[in-house]
Amino acid sequence: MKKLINSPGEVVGDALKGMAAAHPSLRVADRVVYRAAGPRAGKVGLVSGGGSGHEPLHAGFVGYGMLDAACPGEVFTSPVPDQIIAATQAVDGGAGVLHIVKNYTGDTLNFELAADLTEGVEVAGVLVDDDVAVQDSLYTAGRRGTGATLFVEKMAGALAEQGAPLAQVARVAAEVDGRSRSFGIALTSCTTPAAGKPTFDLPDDQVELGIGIHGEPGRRRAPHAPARELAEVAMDAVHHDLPLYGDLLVMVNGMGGTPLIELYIVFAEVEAYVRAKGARVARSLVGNYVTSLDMQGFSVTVCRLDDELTRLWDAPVETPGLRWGR
Amino acid sequence: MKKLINSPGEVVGDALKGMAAAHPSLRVADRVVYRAAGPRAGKVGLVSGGGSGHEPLHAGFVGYGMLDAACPGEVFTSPVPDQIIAATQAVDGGAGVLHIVKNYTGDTLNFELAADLTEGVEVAGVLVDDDVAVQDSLYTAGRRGTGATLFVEKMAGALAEQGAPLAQVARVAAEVDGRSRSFGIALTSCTTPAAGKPTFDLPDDQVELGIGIHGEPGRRRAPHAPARELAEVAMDAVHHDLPLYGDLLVMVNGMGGTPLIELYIVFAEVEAYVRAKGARVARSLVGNYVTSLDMQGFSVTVCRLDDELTRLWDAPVETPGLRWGR
Amino acid sequence: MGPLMDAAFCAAWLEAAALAVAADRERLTDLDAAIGDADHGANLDRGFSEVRQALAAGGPGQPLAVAGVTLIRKVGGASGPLYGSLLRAMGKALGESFTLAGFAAAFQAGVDEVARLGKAVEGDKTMLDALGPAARAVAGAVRDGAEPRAAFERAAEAAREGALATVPLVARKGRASYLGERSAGHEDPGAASSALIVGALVTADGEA
Amino acid sequence: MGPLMDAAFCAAWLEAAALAVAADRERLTDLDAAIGDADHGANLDRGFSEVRQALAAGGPGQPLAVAGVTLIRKVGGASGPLYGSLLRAMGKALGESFTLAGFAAAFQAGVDEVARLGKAVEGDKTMLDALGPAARAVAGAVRDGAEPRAAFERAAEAAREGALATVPLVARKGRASYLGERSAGHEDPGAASSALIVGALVTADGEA
Ligand SMILES: Nc1ncnc2c1ncn2[C@@H]1O[C@H](COP(=O)(O)OP(=O)(O)O)[C@@H](O)[C@H]1O
Ligand SMILES: Nc1ncnc2c1ncn2[C@@H]1O[C@H](COP(=O)(O)OP(=O)(O)O)[C@@H](O)[C@H]1O
Ligand SMILES: [Mg+2]
Ligand SMILES: [Mg+2]
Ligand SMILES: [Mg+2]
Ligand SMILES: [Mg+2]
Repeated sequence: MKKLINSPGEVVGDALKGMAAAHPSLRVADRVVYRAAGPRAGKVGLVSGGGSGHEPLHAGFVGYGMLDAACPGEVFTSPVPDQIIAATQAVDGGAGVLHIVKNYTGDTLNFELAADLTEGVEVAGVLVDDDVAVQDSLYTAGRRGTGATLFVEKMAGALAEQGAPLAQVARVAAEVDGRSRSFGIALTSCTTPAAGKPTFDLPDDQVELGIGIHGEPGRRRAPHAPARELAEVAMDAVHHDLPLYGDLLVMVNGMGGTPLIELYIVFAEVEAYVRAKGARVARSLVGNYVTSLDMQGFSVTVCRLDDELTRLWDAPVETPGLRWGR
Repeated sequence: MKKLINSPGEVVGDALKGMAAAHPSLRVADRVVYRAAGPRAGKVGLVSGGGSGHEPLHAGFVGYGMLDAACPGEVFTSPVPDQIIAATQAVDGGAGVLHIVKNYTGDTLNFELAADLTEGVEVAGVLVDDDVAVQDSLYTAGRRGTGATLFVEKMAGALAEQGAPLAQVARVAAEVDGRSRSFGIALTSCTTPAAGKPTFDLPDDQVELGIGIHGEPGRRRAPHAPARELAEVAMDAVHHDLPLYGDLLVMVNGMGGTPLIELYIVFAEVEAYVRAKGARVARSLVGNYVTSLDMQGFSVTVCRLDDELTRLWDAPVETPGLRWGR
Repeated sequence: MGPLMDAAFCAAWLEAAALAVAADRERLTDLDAAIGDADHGANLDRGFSEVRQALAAGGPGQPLAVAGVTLIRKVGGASGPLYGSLLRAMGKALGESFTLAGFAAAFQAGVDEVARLGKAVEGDKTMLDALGPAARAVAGAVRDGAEPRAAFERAAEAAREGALATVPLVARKGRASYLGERSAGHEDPGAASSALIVGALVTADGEA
Repeated sequence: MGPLMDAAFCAAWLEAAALAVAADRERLTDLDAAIGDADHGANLDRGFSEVRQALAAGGPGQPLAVAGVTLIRKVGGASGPLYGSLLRAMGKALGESFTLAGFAAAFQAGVDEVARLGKAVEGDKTMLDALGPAARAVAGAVRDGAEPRAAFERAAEAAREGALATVPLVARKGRASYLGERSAGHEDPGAASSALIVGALVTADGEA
């Protein structure tokens, strides 16, 4: 394993040190990343979190118009309740706090425990579960939360910034999730610092279809194919679940080890696919946003926009990972 | 080779299609990327370019406050004069055009040929040569241009946006280059689409010190080491050439395949190094900005700021790759 | 009614469990790599190291309750709150000293808590597939009037068998469920760690 | 004074050079991978394909001049303008028909243009290390009153030797110079492609 780290046990702590040093707009305390400016009275607070290794998610989305705090766990390990409790209490501006939780057993358990144990703060939660690679049924853990998390954090964050009450922020957050779907494809595995070797072996002529963001293998393997065909596999999966029409927000997201030039190539194919379906890419994002350490591959996330969501997406945001309008 | 491409020969064209589709603020024509808004009368035009494979450099830096046009060549191959001539003529707003050229034989030759052949436009040039891994002497090709290119494009772009005349924009561009130094370290080689295999083999316990941004091997190999030690090697090389004091702009840049979490770890070490020298990281940038396809590794670029340069750095910029203040 | 057991036994059990987890850390992570996210060994090893420190610090409280709270507070992931709740529920049910029957009831209460939190049942290919049979084995031993040693041996055996029995199953809970049919053919990492932790009862009993 | 040569010969030379470059495309890229950026074969192959198209399109102008402009306009990188300028300078110096002496002078003029543009001298471990000796070999053959065939064979030999002689050199120009001492021990890719292109003179003469 070759990584730019000091030691596997220090990865998260060292990275947070770097984040704090790089971004005066952030404050890091006890493994929680806050806006340095602190909570704003009357504004709903937004707290998210999850395992580390998905950077810039979540800590990179702390700032004006998005999160108030992020709770990073160890690599691929959800945070512990103490972090979430501290964050929730610290960001409450009197209007309550929304927990944005990706649907994984570990994340839901730890956020639920924290919500139960947080005193004196009104807490609502939204569960992000956009990954169509996973079957959703009563008898499974349900769909994973992946790329749509960024959409939820952005749009709910914009609404909170505008002074909306907790119930409304939570409703819109759930609506964004409900209108969003994702599908991911890996060219390589990632290597966790703790394991020191790739989570799975993938022959040089194969790809994993339907991967998550933790190096979990996908639903099946397939021969490697041109970008056009891989984009089609991903978009077919999305379209099958959420028929594409109207105005869409589309993210082509790198898994951490894929260079931007390749993501643009995928985006060109995705955009052509959307057009062929008679829909329109009204807003887009291309880059490494919801990553899986050094994995090579991409995911595509689509959200069906309406006027309100478009306005929330366009609203100013000022975070290390996403910034416009200020 | 596993890449998200359609075929090696189509990489640059397909990626440009994706860029155009993703960014309505850009217009792509005949392998030149322009601001969709076109030239502004009386403003100095900024044209840069070079081989592809360094995304977001250069095309991702076209927009308000930075470049007016970028000329992407084939992967790791400088653009041809036709592109540069077309770009130069198109972006001239009557105040002349600055060519920002990284110091490589291919880039300088093609930009010089283009400047000679461009009629009716006043053209000035700045050569970026910040890489301290390369010895600068009369008897070599001179230092490579790497990370400082972004600094030059940003600060010269801000000055041009403010209406400064060509000579002054060129002077500040050269000054930014003169105050900037870089050093890069690779953990892995990159793989060019045309070659289809890694440019060099690097054993699992070795790193390349002093690499460039084209998969050129570095000056020497060394055993892989903790991030702290690698950061020190890079910073020693910079400090040896440009003693660190005062306010610095520091970029910790990923080579394309390195995830953000690792770059933050490196940044923490770099910041500590700077502080230990009695200098200060006044502004910073952490991310994949001047890349080398899928290479894993990092480079660090330092620029000694003064008040004017700080103001130019802070000035609003609105490009796909760098955005703040609007 | 078996003979009386005490808090020191609980501490010895946790110690033995910590050693067993540390020794098999890599195997557990490898199992998790196959159908999860390659952190189970690291998670539990980190958690049980914290448990040892917490117990060494020697605060008040039933060791299992201390361990449970520590795992909940320090591990994260799915296994942190689940194992933490298992042990916390057991610690709550047990006092300074208790009988084997009391232990059996506490164990079952802990397992029920895991099932409740995880919304899982046996057969879902989780730690429950080792913990459930183990708890029933202790209860059975109590009914048979067995000594703790024999009860723990039966529990360890049941947990090991339960863990191995997860191999052909298709996971319905946890990360492994994302793999669908591909999760079959692999042992569940949480079931494997449960077998280690239950097995540590035997080691602890030998030492006590 | 040798016999008269013509534009058709130049076209045949370019055709032979294109075939030689295409055949050795991978070797040239591998040489460039060792001390450069792994694109020399791709660059030249792309360039000479464009040259063949441009010549097939059959516009006016000396084939070498057409080829030179095409390489300058289509290749990019260091080798595009350098080879392009070599051929353009030769094309400018040559008319519809010319003698071997004329060819030798034109060749030298082209090589001088490469040296001027590249600010390089022989010994810098560049294409000049093959082109320079080759141009002198043709001139020497003219002085000796040799036939074109013999002249080209001597040039090809000189270029091959010049290319091989770059192996021990430390590069002072181009990307390979960034490697410092580490550039020694590798053949310069541009010198290797120059040997191919000069060698194509012999093939072309055989066909003409
Ligand atoms: N809903 C659940 N109910 C019971 N056990 C579960 C559940 N989800 C996961 N587990 C157990 O947790 C184990 C994984 O633990 P670990 O790898 O530490 O956490 P994570 O899955 O968050 O990475 C699984 O092997 C399984 O035994
Ligand atoms: N300054 C120079 N003068 C002469 N030849 C040069 C010079 N710089 C580079 N070359 C030649 O160009 C070759 C590299 O060409 P190529 O790989 O196509 O371009 P690039 O170096 O831009 O990738 C080198 O092997 C060398 O022979
Ligand atoms: Mg985990
Ligand atoms: Mg090149
Ligand atoms: Mg796990
Ligand atoms: Mg090259």
